[in-house]
Amino acid sequence: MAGPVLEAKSLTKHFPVKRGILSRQTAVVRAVDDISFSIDPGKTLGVVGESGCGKTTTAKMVLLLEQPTSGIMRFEGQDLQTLDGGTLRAYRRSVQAVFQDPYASLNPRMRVGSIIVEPLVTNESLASAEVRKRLLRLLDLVGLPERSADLFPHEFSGGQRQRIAIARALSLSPKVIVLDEPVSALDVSIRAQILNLLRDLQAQLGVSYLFIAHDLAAVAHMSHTIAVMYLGKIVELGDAETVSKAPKHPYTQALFSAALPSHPDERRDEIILAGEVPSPLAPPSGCRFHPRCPFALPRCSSEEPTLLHESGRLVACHLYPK
Amino acid sequence: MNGTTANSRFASTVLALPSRLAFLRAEGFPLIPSLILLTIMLVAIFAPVLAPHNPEVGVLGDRFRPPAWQTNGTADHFLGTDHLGRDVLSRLIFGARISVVVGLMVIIVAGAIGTALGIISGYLGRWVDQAIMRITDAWLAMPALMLAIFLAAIVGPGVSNIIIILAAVWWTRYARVIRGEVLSVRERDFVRLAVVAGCSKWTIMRKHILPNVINSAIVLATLQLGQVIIAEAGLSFLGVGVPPPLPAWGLMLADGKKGLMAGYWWLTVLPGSCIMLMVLSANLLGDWLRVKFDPQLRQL
Amino acid sequence: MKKFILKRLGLAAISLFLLSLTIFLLIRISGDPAVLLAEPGASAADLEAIRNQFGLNRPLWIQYVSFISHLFRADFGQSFYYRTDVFELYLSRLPASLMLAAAAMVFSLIIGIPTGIVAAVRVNKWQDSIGKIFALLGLSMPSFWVGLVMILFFSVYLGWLPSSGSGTVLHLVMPAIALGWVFAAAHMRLTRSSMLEVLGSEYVKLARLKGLPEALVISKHAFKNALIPVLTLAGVNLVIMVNTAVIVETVFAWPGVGRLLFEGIAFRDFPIVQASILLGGTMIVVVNLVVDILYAVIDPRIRYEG
Amino acid sequence: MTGPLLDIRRLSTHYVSARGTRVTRAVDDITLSLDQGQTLGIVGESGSGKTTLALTLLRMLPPAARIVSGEMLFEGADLLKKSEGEMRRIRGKRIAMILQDPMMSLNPLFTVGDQVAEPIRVHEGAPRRSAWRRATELLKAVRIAAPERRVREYPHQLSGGMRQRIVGAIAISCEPKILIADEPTTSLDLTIQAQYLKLLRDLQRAHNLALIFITHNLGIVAKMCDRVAVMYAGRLVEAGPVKQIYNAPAHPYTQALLESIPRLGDSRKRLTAIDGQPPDPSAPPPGCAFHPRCPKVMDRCRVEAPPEFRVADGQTSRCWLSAPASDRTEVRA
Repeated sequence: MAGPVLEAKSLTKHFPVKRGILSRQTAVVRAVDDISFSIDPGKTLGVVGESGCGKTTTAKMVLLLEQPTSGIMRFEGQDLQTLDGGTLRAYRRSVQAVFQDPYASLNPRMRVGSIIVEPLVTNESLASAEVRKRLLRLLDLVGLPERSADLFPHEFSGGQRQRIAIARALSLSPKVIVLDEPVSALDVSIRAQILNLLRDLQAQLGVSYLFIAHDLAAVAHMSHTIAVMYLGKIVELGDAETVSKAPKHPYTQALFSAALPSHPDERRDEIILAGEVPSPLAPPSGCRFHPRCPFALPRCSSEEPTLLHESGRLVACHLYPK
Repeated sequence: MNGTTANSRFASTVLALPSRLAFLRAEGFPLIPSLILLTIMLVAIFAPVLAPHNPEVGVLGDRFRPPAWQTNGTADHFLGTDHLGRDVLSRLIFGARISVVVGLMVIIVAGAIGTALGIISGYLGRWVDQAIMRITDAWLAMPALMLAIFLAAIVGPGVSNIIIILAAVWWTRYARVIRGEVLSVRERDFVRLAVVAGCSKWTIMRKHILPNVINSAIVLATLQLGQVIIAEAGLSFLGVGVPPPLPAWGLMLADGKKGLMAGYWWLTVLPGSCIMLMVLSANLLGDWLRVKFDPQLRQL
Repeated sequence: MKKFILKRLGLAAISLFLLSLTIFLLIRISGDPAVLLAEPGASAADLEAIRNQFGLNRPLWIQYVSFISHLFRADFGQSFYYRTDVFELYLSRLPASLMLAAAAMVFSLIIGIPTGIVAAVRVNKWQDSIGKIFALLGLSMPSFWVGLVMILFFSVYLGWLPSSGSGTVLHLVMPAIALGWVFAAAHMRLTRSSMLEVLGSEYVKLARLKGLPEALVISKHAFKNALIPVLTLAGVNLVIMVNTAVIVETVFAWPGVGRLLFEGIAFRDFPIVQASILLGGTMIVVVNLVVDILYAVIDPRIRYEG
Repeated sequence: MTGPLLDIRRLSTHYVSARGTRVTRAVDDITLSLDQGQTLGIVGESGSGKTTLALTLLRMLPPAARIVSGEMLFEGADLLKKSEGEMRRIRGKRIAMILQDPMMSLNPLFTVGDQVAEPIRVHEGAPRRSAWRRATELLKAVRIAAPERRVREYPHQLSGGMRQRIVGAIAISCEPKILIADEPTTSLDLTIQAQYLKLLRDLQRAHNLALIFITHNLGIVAKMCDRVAVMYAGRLVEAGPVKQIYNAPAHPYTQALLESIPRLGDSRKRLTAIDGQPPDPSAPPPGCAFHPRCPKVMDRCRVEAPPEFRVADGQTSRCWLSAPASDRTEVRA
């Protein structure tokens, strides 16, 4: 059996905070703190969490837009740190992205055709006829008409733009696509179109997704595995069905109870968390969730829990094992 | 067969023409100011043909002659003569050349330098940005006009000097504004995606940043055109700009002072009106472009 | 707040350093500095003496250190023409310029702010159109030309106001209007645009949703917020006025620092030119600093950012 | 009291372009009613006209908008017939509204206390001191810790969640009858959203408020509302009790919308997507505006816009499929 296509071990990102005239480093934002995960070929890892939990920073590290402070990333078993320039470029080609805002992710001054083939033209020297052929195939793949290629982005609606962004991400036939909130800026009636398209493309092309969203139902719907993050830490990681049907970590439970129902008769235990997410500048000691946790134990404020196996998933909580 | 294709191509070109020129009928297009600017340009180009007299040579016997419609005015000097008997109309016509050349050259040179520095500073960030912006700040801390006076005082007057001086002073505004624009464009996702696609910094600046800030540069240039013309007139008026006997409008105003207390209004009113007309037209056009291109630039 | 002021002081110091360096280098790269530093018509021997005096043969950085140390002692040299200390000369001319600038500023604010507010509140109505025309005309007429036309009209034809000089309030009227005219237009435009921005803000919407009378919405919620950028600009403009008053002061023979600079140019009196630029630039940096700090006092958000 | 608290009848609001050539029917012939203490959800996508409807209620429309027809009876009196001065005394006092972006709706230059006390002082003429005392109590009511200290602070000193609550405090400061909330939680995190929704519900119960929730999120409607009105291209396509509509949506748009949302629990089942794009509000399709995307489109839908039909008790639908067959009766032709 083939191993994971992408693997992260103890990935950490600290941002220095500079203040004062001499720009002395006075603090660090612990955006992502020692997280590990892996994505299998053709599968989807969903990452959920609220703002400031580090999910976007994680995406940026995977996309090499941010240099990790420490930790290891392996691509198809090879350590990225030890890769030379050529293989690194191969990694770049294999990992593409679709972002949240379809209005910001397409250059308004370029024609749609050039936008879609830009990664292709940048990385491979192809004859223009071949580029055109691939362009048409990509447009067909995402369900856009041929003539779209000669238009500018402003002539498209949000949903169509997201299709363009997906076509662009697919142009290099990548192994992994990072999807950072790909539907949350879209109209409700369009979201299902895009989610279905993404699922169809995965089935057809065998591409892996790193799916980042705050919409739990969408993540549960799209993912094979779910990682729940809180203040830079993964608090629960496991099979999508297992985690979403019976969450174990108190934060995951609160998050799922806060998710909006799809039917008025759907009643969940209402767990209303007190307070707001603390600043990652000064995360709480011990378990970072303990000041808001309804089940906090004395040791939670001093001892940091590690991810341990519990009922078929990994949970970082002192409540387990029972 | 060929004929019909050619015909249809011709037809489609002709049919496309109205849509190409549709902006002329767009809401609020400043048609009259644009025509005025166009006329001034044409006058500047065809000055030797249009001017009835040599602008730099006067007849002393014809000093301070009023415009044709006043008593003592002659049809030969339709807009009168100055203190050296030079024809005011001819000087105004040739003066347009200086304003147009200085104005355009300054905004082009300053715009190119400032836009380039603004893009580099804004996109590369870090110490490059710090260095460029500190220099820009210090440069901005010196009032434009005074710096120009200082430079003019040490290098001496002359048309090319005045262009260099004003460009040296004016690039800072482009650098500031364009850098600000770049900072916001840089944070847009398409720039991040270009990095993910493997584009080089140079490609990103050229293909992704520049086309998205060029409109601001054009708007700024149009709005600065008027200010540059006023600055050039002011420097010439002070005697540190265009050297006499060249017929610059600012210089004409300085000469006009000699007849001011005697009430020779045409020497003061006419060159100033030319400056105002040109600057006003440029401002109106610039305002329209600003609103059309980007409502966020309202505070330029 | 302390941190904030310290940071701004540091930035101001950098600006001043670059300003002095620029002036210093410009003098040295634009030709033979000795010719500039010597009186017009100096002999070869005089030039040699100047070179020795300023150490023009020594390395650049030593020259710069000596240049700076002179500046720190407020030693800008002797005027060739007036035969007095340039710094004292400058100080003696400054009050006249400040008075002119203050009068022009008051004029520009009295005209600019109310018209800007009216134009914003009545946006796209006839009041706004008139305001726009006024502002565009203001920005399109060179101040010295406005001065000349006023002299022609009010002094020569009507004989109401003195055409030049200083001494009475009447002497101040025309220079102040000529100088303030363009700033009135600038202040009007900025008041209008910043007022429009504030009027479209969520908190003004909420103020209206609270059921406040429109007059209170405008005078309390919109006005104070909209005024911040206008006052910032006015502060910066005050210094620019002192400095760009060169031409207006020349037109009206107003005895300020602008006219001093003009005399310096006319008489090839280089120490005066150099001192005017350096002191003018310093004033801009200092006033920018003061404006930044005042800005922080008005707007509580900046105070705590540090 | 007889009759509903708020009764909107055949209300239309249009936007007219600067040259008067283009007319956008942002709110088109809408009939709705709301009782005291009830919660009404108005759902729609961007451009469906839901925010315009809310602004019409308060007569706070931008200059390009015109209320062209209809009645808005609030406690029996038509709001459209009131003078601007009378309207002003209703805004903030009888009908309050929370805006889309509560983070931006506090004036940065004034203290929290000043801004909370403001409506009390204006509407009730209360002196400064007692208005501030009320403001402190209101902060306590929206569960802000140390209200005595917070009233003297500026908005930027408070966290986002606290600012949210303060906007809520301002809205209830004069004990209004109706509170309109325009997408109040779109920018919030899930756990904060849950807090805020609970706060709104508590305030509603405490003050017997009628609540109008404007949202694009069907989940919020399911959680919070008694009645729902679904808008599409300026028209009310379906309205009725929430449970009834979620159990048996009559309009194909409502049906499709409910099916297109992923549900927690039945994961990885393929979603039913709605084809096509939402219409351009300035140029909606002829006939029924939903017909180009409707899976059950008929010839009649392309030419003739359906009127409102009653499909069940208190439930109406603007769809030809709901046209009277046997027991269904047409409300209006």
